Amino acid sequence: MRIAERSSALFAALALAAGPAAAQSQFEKYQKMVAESSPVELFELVGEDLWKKKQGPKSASLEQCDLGMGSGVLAGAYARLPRYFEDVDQVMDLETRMLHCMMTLQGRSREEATKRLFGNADKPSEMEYLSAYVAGLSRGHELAPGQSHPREQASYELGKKLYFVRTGLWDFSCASCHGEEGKRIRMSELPVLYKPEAARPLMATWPAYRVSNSTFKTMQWRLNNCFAQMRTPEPVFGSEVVNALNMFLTVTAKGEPYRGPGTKR
Amino acid sequence: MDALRRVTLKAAAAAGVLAATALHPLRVFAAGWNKDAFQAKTPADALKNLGAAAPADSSAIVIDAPQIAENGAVVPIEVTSNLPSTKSIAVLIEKNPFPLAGKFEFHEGAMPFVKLNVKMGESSNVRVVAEAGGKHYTAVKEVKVTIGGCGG
Amino acid sequence: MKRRIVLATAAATLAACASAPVVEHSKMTDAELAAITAVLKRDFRAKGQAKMDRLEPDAVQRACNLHADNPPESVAKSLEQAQLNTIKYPNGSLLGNWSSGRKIAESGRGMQWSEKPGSPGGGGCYNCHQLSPEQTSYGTVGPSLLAFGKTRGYGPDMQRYVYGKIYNAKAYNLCSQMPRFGYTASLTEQQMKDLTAYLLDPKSPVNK
Amino acid sequence: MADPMKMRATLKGDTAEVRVLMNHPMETGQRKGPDGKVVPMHFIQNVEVKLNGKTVIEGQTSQAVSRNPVFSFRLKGAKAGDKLEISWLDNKGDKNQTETALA
Repeated sequence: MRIAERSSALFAALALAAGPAAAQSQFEKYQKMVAESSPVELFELVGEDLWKKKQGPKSASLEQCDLGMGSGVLAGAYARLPRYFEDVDQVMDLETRMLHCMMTLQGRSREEATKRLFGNADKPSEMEYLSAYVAGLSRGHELAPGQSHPREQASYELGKKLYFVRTGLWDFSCASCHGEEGKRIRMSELPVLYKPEAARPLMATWPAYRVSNSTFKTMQWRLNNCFAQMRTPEPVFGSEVVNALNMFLTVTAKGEPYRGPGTKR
Repeated sequence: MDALRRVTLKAAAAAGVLAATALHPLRVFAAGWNKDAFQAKTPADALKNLGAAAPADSSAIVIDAPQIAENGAVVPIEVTSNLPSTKSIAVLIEKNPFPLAGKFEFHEGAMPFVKLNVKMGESSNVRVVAEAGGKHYTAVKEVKVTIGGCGG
Repeated sequence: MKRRIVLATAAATLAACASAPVVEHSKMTDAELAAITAVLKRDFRAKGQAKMDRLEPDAVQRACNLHADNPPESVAKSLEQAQLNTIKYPNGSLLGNWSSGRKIAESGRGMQWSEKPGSPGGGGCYNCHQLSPEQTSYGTVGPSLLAFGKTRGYGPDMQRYVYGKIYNAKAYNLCSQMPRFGYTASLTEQQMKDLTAYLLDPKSPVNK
Repeated sequence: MADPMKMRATLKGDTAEVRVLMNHPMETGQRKGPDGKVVPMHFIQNVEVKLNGKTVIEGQTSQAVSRNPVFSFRLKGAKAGDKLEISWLDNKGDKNQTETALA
């Protein structure tokens, strides 16, 4: 079916049938085909090996890592993050929690474990592989980040403010680009991420294999790279700011069945 | 990943064990690699080297590809030939520096179908050439490659 | 406005279990902005050329944040005048080379923590604007600038406006989403002249 | 760790839809690495699909195939329990293979 030939009635019918989450896009077919023939599973496979690999001074694997549903429970765990963890009195997203497990279970130093968080196509990072594996085990689970604890609510509120605050050398906020319906950067459509209909399909498919990098990218990377584009200094990995933005986006997307790791431009 | 095995011939070659193929029944890739066709710089040259210099247009070849690609690094292309007894399918990206992207031969038990991801340097026609009944047939589909993102 | 809030609240209450709360870009108090700034400063680190002073809100960022990008007329006017005063016009012609300008308009690089200080950056103009008909991959965050000079004129006043707008967009529209390329030294004088030519040289493809 | 490769085959009636994922850089020889030097060409040239030991598809590929290649093929007359093997060979002589039984 040619996009240009679609009647608006058909457009509307499709949009209704697929629910509000499926915004129509000229790249819809491209995105669908790319997702269908994605190498993303390769990253899940390596991630599984790394999850089970004994590492660090304690020569331990991450298999006993508690991602919020109990030690070693992975099914659906990603879909319930970020959430509050009593043992550290902190809201954590997947990557922040995995770093915590590397330090506690494996006895690794923060410095060593964060040395190379973001990889590249030639050498993806451990965190990227692990994120692919753990996120993949939440496929089919509805996004349900923690919202009951006051710290979780505070994290959401902070994220919401951060989304709109203009900062950095070029005066941008998240909303500078992701603030108005129907806008594009170059030919990329910009989802208005404080609205559920836009946040849902997006958060259901991150982390993701990113075609333009030819490798797997995590949610912390996504936010880190947005700040790079905003010309700010660099956000600290696992910091409250990054977790709060992740919390804000995930709460906005809540209820959407997770279907990642996805594949992106 | 238990079923996964990786055989590296490089090491064997470096050690001077050039008879590796004799020790190992590695002549599995009987088709070889059509160097002349793959190194051709124009679609016409590539077709000539494929022995398909003047293919006839055919609507029995179905190319499914996005009209617009958000990134040229990955452009998914799906090809089905409905020509009876299709022997092979070749995919050419006409504007790429080396147009021929792949050629697939189908033996008994395989359907004349292939889906692959290709790189496209710019907007281009995707040309498919199928061989059936000793003749060559062709179909074309245009894919527009765009620039996306902040480019920083 | 009141009605809208009531409706939004009702919707949020009804759908509380299933969907996310309704979010709006709202105004901020001084204390809230101070708290957010403190959190940013705590959670970010200077890296490469991206120093921590980039997180310090100046008068423009402050006004736009406090008023959700919609400051009262009086505030906007006086701050716009102050921004106008920051613009340094070069001596002589404001028109550089449109062909160099095209490359600058295409490039989205520059001023990031990963980039070498002083490495040539771009204006990223195509990220948000349509300019020349020959470039079909253009963004739509900003208005189309197609045939800019042809439709608006090529005269000295227009040249001054374009150069000034690139130098400091906030002088003309306080909470514009466009960066202040000259004010932040993100583009050089020559680069801004080249961009001005890209928009205002009759020979530029923008005006074809 | 060995480079991963994965095959997924689904049987619908007597047609098997086969998807194979390969880990490979597919270097074009035109890209510059972080050191500024051109990364040499490195790409898969041959892909072969075997059903119960018999070659059914022989593919020849160029550097234009995307990094981490994914191919889909269709086999007819296949049945549960059939053995499917896929292998590749690149221009440097590296090779890899994976196999699965149709289910």
